[in-house]
Amino acid sequence: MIQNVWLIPALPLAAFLISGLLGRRWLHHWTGVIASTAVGASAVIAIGVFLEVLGGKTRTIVSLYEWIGVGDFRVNVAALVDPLSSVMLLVVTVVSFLIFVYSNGYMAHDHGFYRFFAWMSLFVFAMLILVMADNFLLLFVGWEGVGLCSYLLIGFWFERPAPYVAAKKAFVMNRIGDWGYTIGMITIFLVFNSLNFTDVFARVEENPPTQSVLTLIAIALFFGATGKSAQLPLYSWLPDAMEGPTPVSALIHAATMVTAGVYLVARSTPLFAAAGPALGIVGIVGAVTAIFAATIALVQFDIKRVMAYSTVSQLGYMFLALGVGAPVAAIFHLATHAFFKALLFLGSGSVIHAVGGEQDMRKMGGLRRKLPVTYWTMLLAGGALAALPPLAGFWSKDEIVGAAFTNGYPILWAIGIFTAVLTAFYVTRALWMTFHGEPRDHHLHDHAHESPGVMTLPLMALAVGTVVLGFAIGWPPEAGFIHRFLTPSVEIPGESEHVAEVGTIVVLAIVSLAAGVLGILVALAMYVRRRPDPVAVARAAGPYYRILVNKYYIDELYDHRFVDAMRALFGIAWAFDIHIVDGIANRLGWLAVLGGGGLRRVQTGIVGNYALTIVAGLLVLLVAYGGYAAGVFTR
Amino acid sequence: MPEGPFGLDPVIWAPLRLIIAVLLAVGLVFNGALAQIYLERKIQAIIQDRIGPLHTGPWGLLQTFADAIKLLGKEDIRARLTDKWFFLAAPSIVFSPMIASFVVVPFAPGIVGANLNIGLLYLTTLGSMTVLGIVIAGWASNNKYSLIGGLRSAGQLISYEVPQILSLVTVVLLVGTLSMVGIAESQPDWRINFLILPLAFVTYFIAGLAETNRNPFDLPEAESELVAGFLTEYSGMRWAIFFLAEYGEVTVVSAIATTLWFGAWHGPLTDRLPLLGVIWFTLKTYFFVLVFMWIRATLPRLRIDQLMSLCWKVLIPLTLTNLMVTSVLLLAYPSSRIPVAIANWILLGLFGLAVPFFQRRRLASLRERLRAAAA
Amino acid sequence: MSVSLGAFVAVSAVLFFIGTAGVLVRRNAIVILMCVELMLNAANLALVAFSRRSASVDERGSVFVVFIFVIAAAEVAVGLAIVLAAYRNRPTVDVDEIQRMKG
Amino acid sequence: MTYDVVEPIFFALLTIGIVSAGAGVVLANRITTSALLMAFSFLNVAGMFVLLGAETVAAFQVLIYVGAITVLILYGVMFTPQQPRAYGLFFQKQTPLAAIVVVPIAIFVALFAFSFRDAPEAGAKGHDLEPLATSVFRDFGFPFEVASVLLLAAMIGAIVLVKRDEE
Repeated sequence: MIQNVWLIPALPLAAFLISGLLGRRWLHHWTGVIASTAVGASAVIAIGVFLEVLGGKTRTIVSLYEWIGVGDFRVNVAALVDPLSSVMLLVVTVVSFLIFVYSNGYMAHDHGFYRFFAWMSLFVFAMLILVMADNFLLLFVGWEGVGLCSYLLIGFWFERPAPYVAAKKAFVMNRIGDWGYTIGMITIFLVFNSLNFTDVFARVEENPPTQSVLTLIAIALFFGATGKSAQLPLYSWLPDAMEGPTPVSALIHAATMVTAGVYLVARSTPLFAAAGPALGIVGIVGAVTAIFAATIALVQFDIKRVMAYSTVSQLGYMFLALGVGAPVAAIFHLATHAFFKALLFLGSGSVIHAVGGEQDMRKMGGLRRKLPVTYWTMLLAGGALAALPPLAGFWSKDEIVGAAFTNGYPILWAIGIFTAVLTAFYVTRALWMTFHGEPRDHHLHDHAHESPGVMTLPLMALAVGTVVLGFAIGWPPEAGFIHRFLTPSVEIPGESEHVAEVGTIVVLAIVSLAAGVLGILVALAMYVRRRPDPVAVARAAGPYYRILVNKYYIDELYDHRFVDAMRALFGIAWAFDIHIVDGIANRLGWLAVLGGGGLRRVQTGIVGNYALTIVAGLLVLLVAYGGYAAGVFTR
Repeated sequence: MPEGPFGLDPVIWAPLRLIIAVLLAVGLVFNGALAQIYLERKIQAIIQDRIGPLHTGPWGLLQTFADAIKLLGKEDIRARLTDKWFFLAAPSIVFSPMIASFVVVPFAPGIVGANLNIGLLYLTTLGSMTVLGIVIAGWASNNKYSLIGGLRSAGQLISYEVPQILSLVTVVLLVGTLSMVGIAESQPDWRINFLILPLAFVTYFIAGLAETNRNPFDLPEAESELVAGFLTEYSGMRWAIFFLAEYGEVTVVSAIATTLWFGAWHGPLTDRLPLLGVIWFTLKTYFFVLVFMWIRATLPRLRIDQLMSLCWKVLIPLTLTNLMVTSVLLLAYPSSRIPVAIANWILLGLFGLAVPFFQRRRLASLRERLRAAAA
Repeated sequence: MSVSLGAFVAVSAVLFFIGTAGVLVRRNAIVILMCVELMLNAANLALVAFSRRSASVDERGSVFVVFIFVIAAAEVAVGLAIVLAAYRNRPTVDVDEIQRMKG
Repeated sequence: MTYDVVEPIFFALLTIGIVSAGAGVVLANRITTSALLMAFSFLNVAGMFVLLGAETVAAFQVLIYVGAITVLILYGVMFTPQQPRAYGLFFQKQTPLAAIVVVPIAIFVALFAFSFRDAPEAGAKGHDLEPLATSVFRDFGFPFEVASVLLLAAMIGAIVLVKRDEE
C-alpha cells in the first residue's frame, strides 16, 4: 500500500483533468460524483497508508523519478511517508471527501458546477503534494498550487466585484509570504547544498551552520508560513476570502490550506529548534494573532467572518504550540480543528443555503426548529471550539495551553487562557444569534428549510469526528496515542518534553475549562438576559468598539501607509524611467532610424535577393576557410 | 546464398527462381486479368440474377479474349490538346509499380523473386507511386472531369495509405520482420495471423478497397459524376493498361492480405510437397479477389465527403488504437500472443457493434434535418 | 568498391548547387520549393554516403536522413500552404512580385 | 560480370540521371515538366541509396519524395495558374550575379569532395534496416518524438493557412 502512495494525489489529479476537460460539455453534474469518488478513494488509500505507518513503517521515501538533476542540484519527485505526513494525508483526504459530498448539494444550482469541482480536485491534488513532499522544492510546488487554487476558488463568482477583489488580495498577500519562503529555500540550498528534508535536518544536527544563518532561514520560512496560514502581519486576506463559496471556505480556508504553514513549521521542527530565537518569535506571533483575531471576532455580524477570524485565532494557537515546543499538540489541534471548523463552516453554509444567501446574523435568529440537524451539529462544533469536554477541541487546546505553562511560558499561557474566554464568548454569541431568540427577519425565517441529505450527512459525519476524535487519540493527556505516534517525526532533538505531574495537568485543565465556561456564561448573560445589554456595552465602549468593528484599521493602514509609500516610490522610478532611461533609448532610436534609413535599400522584398546574399556569405566563408587552412592568417 | 530446394545447384537455382517468380507474376497479372474479368462478369451476373457472357466459347469463356483482341485492334487516339509525353507516360507509371510488386510476393517456399528484408516497405513504396501516375493521367488529359478524377484519386490514395500502413505495421510488430518470406514462415500450420489480428485485417481490407479504387470507393472513376474520371480520354491499349493495372493491384492487395494474415503458402501437404504452396497461395489470393467482386456487386458507392470522413474519422483512429493496444500488449506479454488476440477480437467486436449504432444515429439526424427542411 | 566515397559526395555537391542555382534564378515560388527539395536530397545523398562508407558501425548518418524526410515533408506542406495563401491575396506565384517585405 | 564492374556503370547512369534531371528542373519552362523531372531525380537518388546499400532509406525516399512530396507539389501546380513565360520573366534579374557566386563554390566543393576516402573496414556493412531502426528508436528516440510534434505542427499550420475564412 505504501508504495502506491502516489495514487492518493493522482486520483484527484485525474478527477481534475476529467472534470476540467470534459465537464463543460459532457459531464455536467457528474463531475461532482466523479470528483467525490476520486477523493473518497484517496481517503481509503490514505487510511491504508496510515495503518501501515501505524504498523511500524515509520519512515518510507517513495521516489517516483528524478525531477531536476543539474550538477549537485538534485530534486526528486518523491513522497515522504512518516507519522506526520500520514496524519496530514488522512485529515486532508477525509475532510475533503466529506466537503466534496456536501458541495454536491450546496453547489447544485450553480452554473459553474464543473469548474468548481475541477478546481477543488486540483486543490486537493496540490495539498496532497504539499504534505507528501520529501523536499522543500516539491513542497513549494504544492504550496503554490494551493495558493493558485485558493485564488481561483475565492474568485469563483468572478462576475461580482467583491470575490474578484478578495481573490486578488489573497493572491498578493500569499505572494508576499511566498517571497519569504523562496528566500528561505534558496538559503537552505546555499547552506546545505540540498533541499531534501532528510539531508537538511541531518546536517542541522551533525554540523550546524552559524546561529544567524539558521535564524534567517527559520524566520524566512516562518514568514512564508504567516502568509499561507494568515498570521500577523499577513492575516487580512483570510476574512475577505469568505467571498468564495462556503465549501471552499470550509476546505481551503479552515481545514487544510491555511494549516500548511503549521505543517511547514512542524515539519521543519529540527531547523527551528536549532535556530534559537526563531521558535520564540513563532510562539509570540501565534499568541498575538490568537488574541488579536479573537477580539475582532467578538463584534462581527457576518456569520462567515466570525468563523474566519476564529480560524485565524485558532491557527494562532497552533503557532503558539509550535513556539512553546509542543509540535505534537499543534498537529493534534490542527487535526481536531480541521473537523470542528469544517463542520462550523459547513453548518454556516447550510444556514446560508437555508435562508437564501443571507450571511448577516442580525437577520437570522430562531432557526433552531427549522434546521435541527444543522443546529445540533453546529452546537457540537461550537462546544468543541469553546473547548468543552469531552469534545475534540478541549483535548487539543488544553494540551496547547498546558504545554505553554509547563514549558515555562506563563505569559503565553495567560494569553491563551484569555483568548479561550473570548473564543467561548464569540462562538456562543454567533450560535445564539443564529439559532435562538425571536426570528428577526420573518420573511427569511419562513422560507428557511433544512438542507438535503447530501449536505446533512457530511455534517453528521464531521460531528462524529468532532465528538470522538479528541478523546480517542488524546487520552490520556500529554501521553495519548497521538503523542506516541507523532513524536518520532517531530521530536526536538536533545530536548525531552517536560512531562508535567498529573496534579498540574488536572489544575490546568480545570482552569481552561473554567475559562471556556466563563466565556459562555458571559455571552449567555448578554444575549439571553440582556444584562448587560450588548448594545449598551457597545455604546459604553464606543471608541474601542469602533476599532474592533473596523478590524483595528489594518486594511486602511496597509492601504494608506504601504501602498501610498509604494506609489511615491514608483513615481520617482517612473520619472527616472521616462526622462533618463527612455531619453537614452530615444536618442539611440534616432541613431537606429538614421542607420535603418540607409540599410532599408538592402531590403528589396525580393526573396531571391536574400537567398543570393546567403550564398554570397557562403562564398565568403569558404574563402575565409581556405585562407585559414592555407595559413594566411597565422603569418 | 540461398539453399537450392530441389537438389539443384544454388548457382542455377538463383536465376531460375527469379524467372519462375517473374513468370508467375506475369501469368497472374495477364492471365489473371483475363480470368478476373470473366469471373467478375459472371459473378456480378449471378448476384444480379442474370446469365452473363454466354455465347463466345463454352460458357462464354472466350468473351474476354475477344474483348482483349478488340482493345488491341482499336485505333490509338490521343486528343490534340492533351499533353503528349505525360499522356503517354501515365499508363506505364501506373502499371510498372504494380508489376514490380510481384517481385517480393512469396508464392511458395523458395519461389520468390527476391527475399528483400524490407519487403513490406518495398510494397508500400510501390503502392504510393501509383498516385503519381493517376495524377499525371488526370492532368495530361486536359479535361476537367479527368483532372477532378485524378485529384480525387490522389487525395483518396494518400489518405487511405495511412490506415493501410498502420494496419501493416501492426502485423510487423507482431512478427518482427518486414520480409514477406519471414512473415509467411512465421505462421505455420493453422496459426495464422488472422486469428491474432482480425481487426488489422479488416481495416487493411477496407483501406485496400480504397487503394485499388474499387467499389464502394471507386469515386475517381464514378461514371455518374465524372464520366470515367482520369480514364475519360484514354482508349484502346492505353486504357487496357490502366485496367490491367487495376486488376493487378487487386491481386497485389489480395496477395499481401494472404501473406500477412492467412499464412501465405501454408496449407495441407505443403511440408511434403513445397511446390503445392503455389496452388494454395493462388487459391487464397483468388478467394480475396472474389470477395472484392462480391463487394462490388453488393455495396453502393460512397460520396466523396463520406469517403474522406470514413478514412480520417473512423479508420485512422481505429488503426491507431489498434496499433497502440497491440504494441503495449506485446511489450507487456512478450512471450504470449493470446492477450493481443483477445484485445483485437474485442476491438473488432466493438467496431462491428458500433457501425449499426452510429449508422442509425446518422440516419435519425438526417431524417430530422429532412423534416426540418420540409417544415 | 570501385566507386569511391568521393564520387558520391561529388554528385551530391553538384546536385546541391544545381538546386541552389535554381533557387537563385527562378521566379516561380513552386519551382523554388522544388529546388529546395533538390538541395535537401543532395544533403541526404551525402549523409547516406558517409554513413555507409565511413568507419562507424551504426547508422547515425541515415538517421539524420530520416529526420530530413520529416522536415522536408513539413516544409513542403507549409511552403505550399504559404504559396497558396499568398496566391489568394495576390493572384501571382512570382516571388519578384510578392514584395511585402520591402523595407 | 562481377559486382565491381556493374557498380560504376550503374553509378554513371544514375549520375547522369540525377544531374540532367536536376538541371531540367531549373531550366524547364513548364512547371509540370519541372515537377516530373524532380520526381525522376528523386528516383535516381533512391537508386544511389540502393547502390550504397541503404535499401531502407531508399524505400523511404521513394515513399516520401515520390509518393508524397511530388504529389503535393503537383497539387500546388494545379491550384495556381501557370503559363510559359518569356525568358526575361522566367529568370530573375540577378541571374548573372548568381552565376558568379555559385559557380566558383560549386566547382570548389565538387573538387574538394573527391578528397573523401572510404574507410577500409566499412566495406562489410550489411543491411541497414536493423541498425537504422535501433538508432531511430533507441538512440534518437527523443528527437524522433520532437520530429513527430514538428509534423503535427506543420500539418495544423498548413491547414490553418489554406483554410478559407468562413463568413
